[in-house]
Amino acid sequence: MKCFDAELLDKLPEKYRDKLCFVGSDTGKRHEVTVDPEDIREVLKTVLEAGYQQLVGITVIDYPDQGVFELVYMLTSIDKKGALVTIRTRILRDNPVIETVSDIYPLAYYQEIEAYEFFGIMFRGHNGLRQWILEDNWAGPPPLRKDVDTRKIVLELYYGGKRYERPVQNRSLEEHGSWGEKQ
Amino acid sequence: MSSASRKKPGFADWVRGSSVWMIHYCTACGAIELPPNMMSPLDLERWGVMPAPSPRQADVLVIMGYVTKKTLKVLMRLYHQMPEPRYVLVGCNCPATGGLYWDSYSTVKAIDEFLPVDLWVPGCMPRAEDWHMGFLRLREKIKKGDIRSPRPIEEPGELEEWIYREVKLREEKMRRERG
Amino acid sequence: MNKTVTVFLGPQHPGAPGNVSFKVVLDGEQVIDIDLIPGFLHRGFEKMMEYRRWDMDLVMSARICVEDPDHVELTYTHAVEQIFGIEPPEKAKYIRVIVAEFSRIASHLLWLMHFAGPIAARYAVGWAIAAREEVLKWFDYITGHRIYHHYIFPGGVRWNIPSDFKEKTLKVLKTIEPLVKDIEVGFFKHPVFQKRAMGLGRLKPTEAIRLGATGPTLRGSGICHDLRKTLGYDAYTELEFKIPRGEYGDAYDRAMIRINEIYESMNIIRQALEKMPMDGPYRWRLPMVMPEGEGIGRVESARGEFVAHIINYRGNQIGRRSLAPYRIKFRGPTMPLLTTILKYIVKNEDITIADLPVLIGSFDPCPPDIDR
Amino acid sequence: MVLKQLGLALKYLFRRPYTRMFPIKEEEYVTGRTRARHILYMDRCTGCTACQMACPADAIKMYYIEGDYPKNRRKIFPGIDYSRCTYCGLCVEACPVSALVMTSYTMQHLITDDKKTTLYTPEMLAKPPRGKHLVTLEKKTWTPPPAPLPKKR
Repeated sequence: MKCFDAELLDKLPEKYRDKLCFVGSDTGKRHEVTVDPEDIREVLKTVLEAGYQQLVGITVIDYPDQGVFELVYMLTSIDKKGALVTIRTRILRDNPVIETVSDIYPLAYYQEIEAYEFFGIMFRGHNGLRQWILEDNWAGPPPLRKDVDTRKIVLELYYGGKRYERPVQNRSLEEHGSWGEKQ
Repeated sequence: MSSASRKKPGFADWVRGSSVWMIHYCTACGAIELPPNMMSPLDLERWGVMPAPSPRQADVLVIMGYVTKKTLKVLMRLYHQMPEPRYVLVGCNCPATGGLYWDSYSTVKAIDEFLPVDLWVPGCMPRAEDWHMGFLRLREKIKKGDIRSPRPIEEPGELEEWIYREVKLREEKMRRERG
Repeated sequence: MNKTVTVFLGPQHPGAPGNVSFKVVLDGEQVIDIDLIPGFLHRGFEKMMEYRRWDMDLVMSARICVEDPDHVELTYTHAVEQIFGIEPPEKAKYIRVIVAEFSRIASHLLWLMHFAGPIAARYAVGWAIAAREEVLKWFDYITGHRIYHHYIFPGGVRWNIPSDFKEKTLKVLKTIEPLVKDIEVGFFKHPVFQKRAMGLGRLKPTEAIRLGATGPTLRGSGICHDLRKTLGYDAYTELEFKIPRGEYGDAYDRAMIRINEIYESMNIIRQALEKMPMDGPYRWRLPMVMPEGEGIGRVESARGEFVAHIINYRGNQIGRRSLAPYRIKFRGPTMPLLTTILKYIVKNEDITIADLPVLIGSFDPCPPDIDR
Repeated sequence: MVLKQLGLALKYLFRRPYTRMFPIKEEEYVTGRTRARHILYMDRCTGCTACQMACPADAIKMYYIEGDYPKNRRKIFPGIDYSRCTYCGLCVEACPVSALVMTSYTMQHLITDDKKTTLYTPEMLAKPPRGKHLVTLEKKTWTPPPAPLPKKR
């Protein structure tokens, strides 16, 4: 445990001090702590004070068998030579609501929009939740949820259910000649 | 190939084939092999092919790689802004059959449902020389007057609306299937 | 006189960096606000990868950033190797460094097209593409394809290097070095270009860190941060290299960093060639079934920090093959560049509409890694 | 001043052009490792569908073919849809009997106005391409065989 970050340990709320651990190998070495979803803003503020100024990303993992979404906030510090901290939290799948952190980390604004459109997670206090990347591209439930089987939908919609065939074309030039018929 | 589109090549066809301007729109990943073609390594300008910044000056719409539904709407709009005669050259595998992204929920699987395609350049991605040959083949075809389909002469916007309707229909079908 | 106009830059625009659109709010000639409109390149990678085996996912991962595919493969590879719990052979580490650095050179050379193109310096673009062509030919010789190499593979590199690897590589470096020098003298030292780029789009170091800048953009603001040095993955710990650093954080600094990084990359490649063991294994064979676990691969790509977060969990998977990873998340370096940083600069600096393509080009954005 | 740049311009004025005069004077640049069209050795194929399982694009479809193939009891052979293939080489890597190899014969012959012609059946794959080509990728490319998995630290 020689890589243990004393500053981070000091600043963390007392509740989570003994939960902080050092895991991973190679480029994925990191401090990790699992927190309750209500405390996420408080914890992230202390992590920011401890010198982890950049948000790398928010990974959302869907566990339908346990009925939860797991959110992994990855934070990195430039001063501490790119050290990584991951804050994990779990929210219920039926009621996926969590506080926004976009005022603490500016990049979180866009990462949270992504989490909203791909997983349907609501962020309380976020003013721009909308379809951003998926606009015009997909209509339906959030596609990265595990119970949305997009491959099956696509196979039935475009390939007639046959996996190794070419897509079924409703309209093609030779068969209908519809491009020239109107002349 | 419908026989109606075959006609005797004339002087106009020869002229059109000698200077094919493509529209400067990097649709997707296939666009990365266009710089070697446009710049010094292969130099397509010796065949009269060059990028035009606006659709009003372009003759050929080059589709480089996968087309998402959002891009398709842009492509249709561009196609209708191009003056007659206009041609469509499609590179890469993804617009032809879905390619590597065959199970993607956001890409269009067969672009010839929406646009009349004159030439396919298969490959993922096509090598720079393949793109070069593609343009040369298109040039030959234009010179022979041997283009694939009669051009649509409907009101601009009519087809666009049709596409929008079609995409919307599919999306609704998706939504219905998910319940 | 407070009449504002909203215009769209892109997706079909010679100044747009690829297939991406910006909603620009103008007051006269002044840009007062900018919003990114992504989604033109969205393919749903993260979902598609959940259906495929891990070695097929490597083939897919290269498509996330076309301009710099090897670093994405490297990121993915690091994450997978952490899950398997292995280290690549010694020789493979050096080959990975060489391939990744060539990828960085190719990417930086292509960047001139985004940057010199809007300034209409076609000669610089021509030289850069010619130099890049030599690198692509080298890639074709070593890996078998010009753009998508699939050469860096979990467990090492995919196949062995040819016997004349050293001579061939040195020859390529010898060919492109004078070309890069000419670009530096002819374009970067050109007074017209300097007048255009100096002082454009300044970014203070504190703001750069806060807004999430990585890579050349962060280094341009004067902060010495490079994951190659700090994390020391692969063989980078054995190699000596400098980290080029800017002073003012303007477009000119960001540009000069890239040209200096090309020189540094050549230096790294020459060193790696000397220290590389020429025999020994180049790849460990990995089993088809990935164990449960979690891996985070972080790599300094040509644009900044590229992160792949892979979780493999074999719980109650609904309608999925168990050979596929459970969840993959990629985070590209372009996301902060085109959202938070661009917005900050536009709001705090004097940017006219004519300067906007140059400013966007100076970040070297790669839109597909926002959309994925 | 700009004198240096002017000197550079003069230097390039007297240079030979960099352009490769493709396709008239020069041929396509291919190397001994270029991954392009496959060749299928039908006498070696066992019909194990390993290539189909390994394809990320699902470009490989198995066809039933009548004939005398003692090694292939089910008589199924892979056919490749070249409008879907990504030339990654995973199928060649997966093939246990080296029945599928890749050559450097690039895809210019596939440029077409009818995309049905790019669908290759096993018989079409079995015929070696007519032009100049090298076999670039086969099972031998991975020799010496990769070592077994080491235990971590």
